[in-house]
Amino acid sequence: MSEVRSAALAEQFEDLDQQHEASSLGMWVFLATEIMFFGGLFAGYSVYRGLYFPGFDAGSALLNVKVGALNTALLLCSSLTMALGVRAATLGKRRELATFLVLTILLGLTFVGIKLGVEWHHDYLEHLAPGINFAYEGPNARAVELFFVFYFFMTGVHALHMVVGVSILAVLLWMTFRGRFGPERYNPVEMAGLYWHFVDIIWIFLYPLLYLIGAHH
Amino acid sequence: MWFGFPLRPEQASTIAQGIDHLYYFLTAMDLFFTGIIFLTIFYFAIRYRRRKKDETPAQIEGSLPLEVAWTAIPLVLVVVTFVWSSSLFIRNARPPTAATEVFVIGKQWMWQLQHPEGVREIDELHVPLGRPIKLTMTSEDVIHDFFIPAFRVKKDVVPGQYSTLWFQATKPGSYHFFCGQYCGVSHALMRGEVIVMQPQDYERWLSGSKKAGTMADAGARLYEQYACITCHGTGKGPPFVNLYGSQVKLQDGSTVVADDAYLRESILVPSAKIVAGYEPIMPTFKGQLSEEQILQILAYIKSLGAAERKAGQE
Amino acid sequence: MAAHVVAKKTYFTVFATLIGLTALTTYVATIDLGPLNIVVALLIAMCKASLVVLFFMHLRWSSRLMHVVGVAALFWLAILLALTLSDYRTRPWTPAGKPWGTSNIQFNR
Amino acid sequence: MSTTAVAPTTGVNYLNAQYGIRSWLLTTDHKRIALLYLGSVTFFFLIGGAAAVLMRLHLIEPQGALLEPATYNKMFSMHGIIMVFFFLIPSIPAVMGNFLVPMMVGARDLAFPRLNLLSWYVYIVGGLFTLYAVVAGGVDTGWTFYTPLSTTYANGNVMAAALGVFITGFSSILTGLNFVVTIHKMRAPGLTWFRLPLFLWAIYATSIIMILGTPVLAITLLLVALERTFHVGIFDPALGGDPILFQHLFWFYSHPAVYIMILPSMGVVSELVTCFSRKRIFGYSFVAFSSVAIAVISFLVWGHHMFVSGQSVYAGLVFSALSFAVAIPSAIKVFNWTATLYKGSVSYQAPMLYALGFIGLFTMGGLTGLFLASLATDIHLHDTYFVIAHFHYIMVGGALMGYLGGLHFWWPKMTGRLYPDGWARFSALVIFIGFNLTFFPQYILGYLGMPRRYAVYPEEFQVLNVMSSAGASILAVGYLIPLVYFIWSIRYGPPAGPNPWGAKGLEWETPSPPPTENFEEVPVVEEEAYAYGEKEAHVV
Ligand code: HEA
Ligand code: HEA
Ligand code: HEC
Ligand code: CUA
Ligand SMILES: [Cu+2]
Repeated sequence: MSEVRSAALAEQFEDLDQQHEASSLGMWVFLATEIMFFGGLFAGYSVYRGLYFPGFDAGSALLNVKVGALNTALLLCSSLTMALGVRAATLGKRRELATFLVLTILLGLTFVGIKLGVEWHHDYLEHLAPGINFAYEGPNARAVELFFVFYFFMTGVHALHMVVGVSILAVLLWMTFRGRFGPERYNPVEMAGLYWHFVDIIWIFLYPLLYLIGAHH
Repeated sequence: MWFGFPLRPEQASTIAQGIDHLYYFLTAMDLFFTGIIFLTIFYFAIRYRRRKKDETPAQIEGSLPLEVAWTAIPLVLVVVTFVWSSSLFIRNARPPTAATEVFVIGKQWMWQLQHPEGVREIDELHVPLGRPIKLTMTSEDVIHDFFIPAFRVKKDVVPGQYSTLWFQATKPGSYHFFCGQYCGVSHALMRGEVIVMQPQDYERWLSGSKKAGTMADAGARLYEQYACITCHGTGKGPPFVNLYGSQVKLQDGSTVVADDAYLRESILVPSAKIVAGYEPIMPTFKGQLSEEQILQILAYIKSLGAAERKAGQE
Repeated sequence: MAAHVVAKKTYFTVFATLIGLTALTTYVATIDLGPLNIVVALLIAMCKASLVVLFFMHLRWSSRLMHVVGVAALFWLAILLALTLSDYRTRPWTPAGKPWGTSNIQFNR
Repeated sequence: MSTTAVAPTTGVNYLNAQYGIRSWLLTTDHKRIALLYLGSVTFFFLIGGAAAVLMRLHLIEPQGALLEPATYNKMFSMHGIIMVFFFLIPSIPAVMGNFLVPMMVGARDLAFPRLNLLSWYVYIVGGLFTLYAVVAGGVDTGWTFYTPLSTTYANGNVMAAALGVFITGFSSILTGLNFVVTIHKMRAPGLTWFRLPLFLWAIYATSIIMILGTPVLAITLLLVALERTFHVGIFDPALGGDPILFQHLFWFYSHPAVYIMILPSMGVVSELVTCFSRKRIFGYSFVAFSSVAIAVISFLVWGHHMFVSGQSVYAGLVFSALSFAVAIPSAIKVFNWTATLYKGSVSYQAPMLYALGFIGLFTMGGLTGLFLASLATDIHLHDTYFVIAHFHYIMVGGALMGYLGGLHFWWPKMTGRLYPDGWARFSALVIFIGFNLTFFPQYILGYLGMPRRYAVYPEEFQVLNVMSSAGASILAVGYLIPLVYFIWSIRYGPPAGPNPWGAKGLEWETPSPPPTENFEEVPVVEEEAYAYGEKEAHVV
């Protein structure tokens, strides 16, 4: 039923099988390191959110929840297309795989476009970029600034991961056209899928933590 | 002392001896286990040295009773150590309420100390024998650390917050204090002397020193100079009497304890927490008052009486 | 090497649930529940993340080892958050220093 | 001295399979990568050691004999950074781990050979950044990069050094990832978990720390860089941040990192003690599980570096209790090693001397860790020379001894040559004596109250400082002797044969130096590790 066999059995199988297991284990372990990487940011965020809640509340209220929700939806869509792409790859449906890869890339790019082009740009114009042009009048200005430090850094690192993901998918697309994948060979697609979903999960947490604190205003 | 060679610093505070006893216990434990390990290794290594080139000894898998024993014994020992050291630590952590407060400001690379009576010192601290002294410390730049080996006390001096340290000297004399936390180029020069004097000598020293009036007086002068009085003396702002350490009701319904940090914040960022029943009209004094002046105002506010429970000691 | 093939329908169902949960969390955030807001938001986020991990990332059909890796990562993250926050949360109980501007830290949200 | 007939090393092996600089720089052979690492960590050790020598010379006089205070500060900062991140953390994992993990599991290579080469390059790039920081004027933050000193006030090359450490972190992550996957997925048939050599258990535990700890250091250093570049207040209270948060994040990695340094050494010692007493290790599963226990508990104790920082008293109590807990598995190991000698057939070749030195010095260093884990005594001892002595006893007396022991043990396997055993034993003795002379006085200095990171100090501390400096010069000689005879042995050493020590373990079943593919056929394992005394280890 499952593609994974017990460790003792694996050695008796083809090279490819052992390799598949090794690379998915490698990928999961890599994702574990990514969790800890973002984990440092989440720890900092939680501490300051606790210390300076009113400022974080006020800062969050300055974000546009609608855009955030739209982006969440886009990213979830891209996760769906990615999952369908992996499925197509497993079944050896090359045309379908290519289609889904293209869709995923487009959705990912739209996300990054909205994030950087619309939101960041807007925040910049509103003088909300700490260290560059931050200017905020009102109580708790320091805490609001701190909120925006975390906002920009967390979404920035996330966007960077998106860009890396899109680049990987682009390579995969090219490889698909070159006929590199088939029902026997879809390992890279699967691994890229894991990565892509992981980046999605990070956003699933960023969205409420950054956008929704101040949504009740 | 060991052949005239010091093995521990002077015991010059009430807590020093307790710490030293724990230290002796730990040393004994250390020597005991090190001794056992070294001796056993030597004994085995000689007794079971290889005699023939290709001999093969009988194999031993291990022994559960032994494993349990050498897990349990250290476990018991560390539990004892933990309880002992933690109770000492907790006892030493809280300054006695009667302690005389001395304010300390660390900056790259000097210590500025100020007695409540107004005497200021640089890199030198005169204290009376047998009276608890509490240092309220902050830093103007990086993290420093106030360390008096002879008293066995040490505490980081962190910018952005007040930290406290207390001691009660038991022996007259002059003892080093050091900056314990690396703080930049002249970290090693950021040291000075604590001079413990008989109380009467101390009083003489105090009255003989130049001083700008007590800290509270200085604070009172600032209170007028910066026009705090125009609001806080008129009812536009809350009065300061018995404010320190009291529970303050805020506009948003919560309460805070009026401790050092809260008062400091109220002066520098008045908008952060608004007292219930008042308008948020107080201007900020950020950039106008130095750390030292803030401490003086704090001393003034404290001199106007404090609530029963001291700040931060719920 | 036969991989597990999941029916498309499953993916679509999961996707619909995810979108639904996003709408839910956005809506709930507009109601002022006080300290509960963050709890609800994180619970919903965890549900969403679990769905993605279990279905999109096929953890449901993966070996125990992968489960262990996933759980370990979360466990370590929990260590980091819990012990760090334990310091900040207990500081007001003690005379230990607390950062200015945060007197009487209120970790209720 | 060997149980196996000395076979001349003829035929093709991994060293002579290909020639030319490119064949080394582009190799994906784990054994060659191990040698690349060996060269690079030795280089960094010498640099870090040179800084140590300068420091010790300087401290002969209370007013400082040699350097400006600012220069002295740069010395210990660079000494700490280089020794920790560029020498000790990669030392055993990247040199011996790389060489041995595939051989010990009976595989041809690690799971991801190209990733392995990449991690060496990443390490080198990180190293170059750090060297740049050194050459361009040095860093002066201490290896701990405490804020706001590092973000706002220090004017050395903080960015370059932090970036160097950041980059090297990824090398560590990749190495750990490779080991975990290899140990899980590439074991030879029959090699079950409880037949693994203890070195692999130790490496596995180390990899857990590398994988889950290092990313937090990476993000922390990024935050420091961000604050330094944009002057936003993440850690600087003047800008609204909290400097103690930095310490939490830093020590979340850097405490476990000290076990990255000691666990592999413990693994090496398990191999040495068994081989040179020809006995199965006493209490195999206890030693194995204590490695994992140390790795896990190590993540729960970081606050013991912050007892006087302004951390809450309650958190301090928790961290203190957990720090005591981490001592228990270490104790279990020490006792089991000692018990392994019991009724053994103990011989004192050089590697064994290093191993025994490790056990003794680690015990002394570890037990002084308990002084520091006790809240009450740590208040006095924190940031004094007592701490310096504590960790040098463990890192130099322990970890470095283990590293040298391992190097002496597997050198014949790596190069196919023997070094002069007499010299090796002599240098072990010199190191042991020099070491104790250098660092024992520092315990006393620390209790007397001499703070660390002091370029000048009160006169009453001079005698002990001079003793320490004298010891350091003996120590330096002790380290230079092996350097000489190792290099000598590459050309002139007698051939070693596949198994000069009569040791058990898959790596001893192939010729020395091993062929590129390690084993001609996939070995099948049919017995437990360290099956001394029973039939010969059976390899099909
Ligand atoms: C390889 C490195 C290494 C290792 C393994 C350890 C191991 C331990 N360390 Fe150490 N430590 C450092 C490297 C290391 N340390 C460094 C570099 C610093 C300073 C960093 C800086 O500030 O620059 C430091 C600082 C440090 C501090 C902070 C001091 C301060 O700054 O105030 C503390 C406090 O708890 C501590 C404790 C311990 C403990 C309890 C262990 C334990 O794991 C030790 C366990 C071992 C034993 C206990 C010995 C064997 C046991 C027996 C023989 C049986 C008997 C046992 C019992 C009775 C329990 N260490
Ligand atoms: C792996 C870690 C490691 C190792 C191996 C060492 C090795 C040594 N260290 Fe350590 N040390 C640290 C890690 C390490 N150290 C750390 C983390 C700190 C804290 C830094 C900080 O505070 O930020 C520290 C701090 C530190 C101090 C305290 C400085 C201070 O606080 O003021 C001292 C002082 O004596 C010292 C001494 C030594 C000595 C004498 C050695 C000896 O064992 C070194 C022996 C080696 C040699 C002698 C090299 C021999 C080679 C040559 C001499 C040839 C020269 C080569 C060329 C010219 C190319 N070290
Ligand atoms: C313009 C009027 C005004 C001036 C001038 C002023 N204050 Fe205030 N202050 C207030 C008001 C109103 C409040 C209560 C509302 C609030 O918390 O902001 C207050 C609150 C405070 C509090 C908190 C008191 C409490 O009961 O919790 C402190 C402390 C304080 N002020 C100190 C000072 C000091 C010191 C100065 C002068 C250096 C000063 N104030 C000058 C109006 C003023
Ligand atoms: Cu101030 Cu060190
Ligand atoms: Cu530690």
